[in-house]
Amino acid sequence: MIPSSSFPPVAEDNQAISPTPLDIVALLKDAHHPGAGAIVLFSGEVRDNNRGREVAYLEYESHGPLATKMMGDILREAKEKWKLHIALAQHRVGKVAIGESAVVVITASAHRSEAYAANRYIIDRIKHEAPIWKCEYYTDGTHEWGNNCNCQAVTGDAAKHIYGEPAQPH
Amino acid sequence: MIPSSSFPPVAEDNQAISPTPLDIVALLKDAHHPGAGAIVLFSGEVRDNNRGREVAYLEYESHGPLATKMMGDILREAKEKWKLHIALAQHRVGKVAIGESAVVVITASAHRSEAYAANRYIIDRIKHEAPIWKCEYYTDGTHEWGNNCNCQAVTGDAAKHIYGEPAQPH
Amino acid sequence: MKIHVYAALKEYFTPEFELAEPIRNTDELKICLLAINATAGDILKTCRFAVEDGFIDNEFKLKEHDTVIIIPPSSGG
Amino acid sequence: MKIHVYAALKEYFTPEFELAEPIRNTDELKICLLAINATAGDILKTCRFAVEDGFIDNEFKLKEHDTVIIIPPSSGG
Repeated sequence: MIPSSSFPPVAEDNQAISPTPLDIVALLKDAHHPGAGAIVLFSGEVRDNNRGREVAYLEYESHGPLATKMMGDILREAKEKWKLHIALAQHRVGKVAIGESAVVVITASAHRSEAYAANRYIIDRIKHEAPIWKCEYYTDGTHEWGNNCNCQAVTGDAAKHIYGEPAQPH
Repeated sequence: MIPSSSFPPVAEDNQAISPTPLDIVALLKDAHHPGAGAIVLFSGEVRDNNRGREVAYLEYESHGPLATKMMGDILREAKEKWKLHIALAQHRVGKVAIGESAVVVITASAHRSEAYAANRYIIDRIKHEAPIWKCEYYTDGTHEWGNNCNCQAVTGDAAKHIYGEPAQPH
Repeated sequence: MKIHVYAALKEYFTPEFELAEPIRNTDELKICLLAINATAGDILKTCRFAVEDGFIDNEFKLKEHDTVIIIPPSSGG
Repeated sequence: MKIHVYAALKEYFTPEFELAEPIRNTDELKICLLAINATAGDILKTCRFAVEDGFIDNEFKLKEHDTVIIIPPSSGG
């Protein structure tokens, strides 16, 4: 395994990759800034179903040092781009139960447009680019790696991704 | 004052207009659903400055029954449009200190696009349409009502608003 | 007719007052309000009106015992 | 050369193993990997490669004592 010292630490003083439950409530509690009029928190949580199958739990695996480095780079870039007061992200690894948080992103900016846009940008890049993988364990006892990023089928390049657009109403 | 019984209660079992501090941490703690893969929380907090002036604190006033009714309508509409599992909003009234939350919106949906889009839709409509008003008290002892919705100058109709677009990077 | 005003409107009118004149619609109400404070013209143009269960426009027939809520623009931003 | 694989790739290869062959770039590495498991062709096409401090492409000159990380697509969704 590559020693984590090969990668510079993340900008924020948070643990990017966590083997223990994410304390999103504590993170929110601390995420305030006198210049920030808008705080946006995203929590990606484990659903009890996916593509028609009943999910028992998920298991996430990561390349810790590389994921930490990439998440730090993404946060630094977003902070600069949108002039954020706060930008942090944590991703859980290991077994994650239904309703638990697998990933959390918090952004804070003077006005709300920036906090929303940056938050979405950060989670989209983490989900598509960071070396973090999901294995779904189903209630029927089977499991499957995947539902992974499939952008390459469109872009023709494993390093080129297509990010989310705002959802239109149903 | 119009009795609150004139207006039907909000869909969600929360107090839409609160004279006491918003407990956004407790609201987030409760906002989970086994079918929701995405939770988005927005907190609008009081900044220490606005349009170049040092702000001491804000004071919000509302027409409680009408604001409660409108927030309930907005939440119900968003829940239906984006198939949300959770949609709630609370707005503080009275004196709100720097760094305190003046308004919170939480949305939860199967996938993240819907939770982000609905969250933004709800806060934009509350800010533009609900009868809730802000008075800024400055450190120099003066105060001013306003920084209010000015959409009418463009739309020519006090009931027609222009909502926010996603922010582009700086 | 009872009138309730909010926020910045309180710098032009007392928060709650009564009008004895017969007022049939919001246009007539605006004329009465301007007779009380002629400087309120600009802000009144930006306001909405409500009676009990919702917003009203000039088509709404006001009655003597209505309580009219005058609503300046929301906090916005 | 040491090879570390992750996630779905572990259904094709052991998580960590060594290759004794002289391998100069990622194209040659892919050929070696397919010699071990010919069914890995499709998934390998979607993978990225990394050495220590970042991702590499086929221009990167691999050395005998490098540890190569093979990275399938991220969790996405």
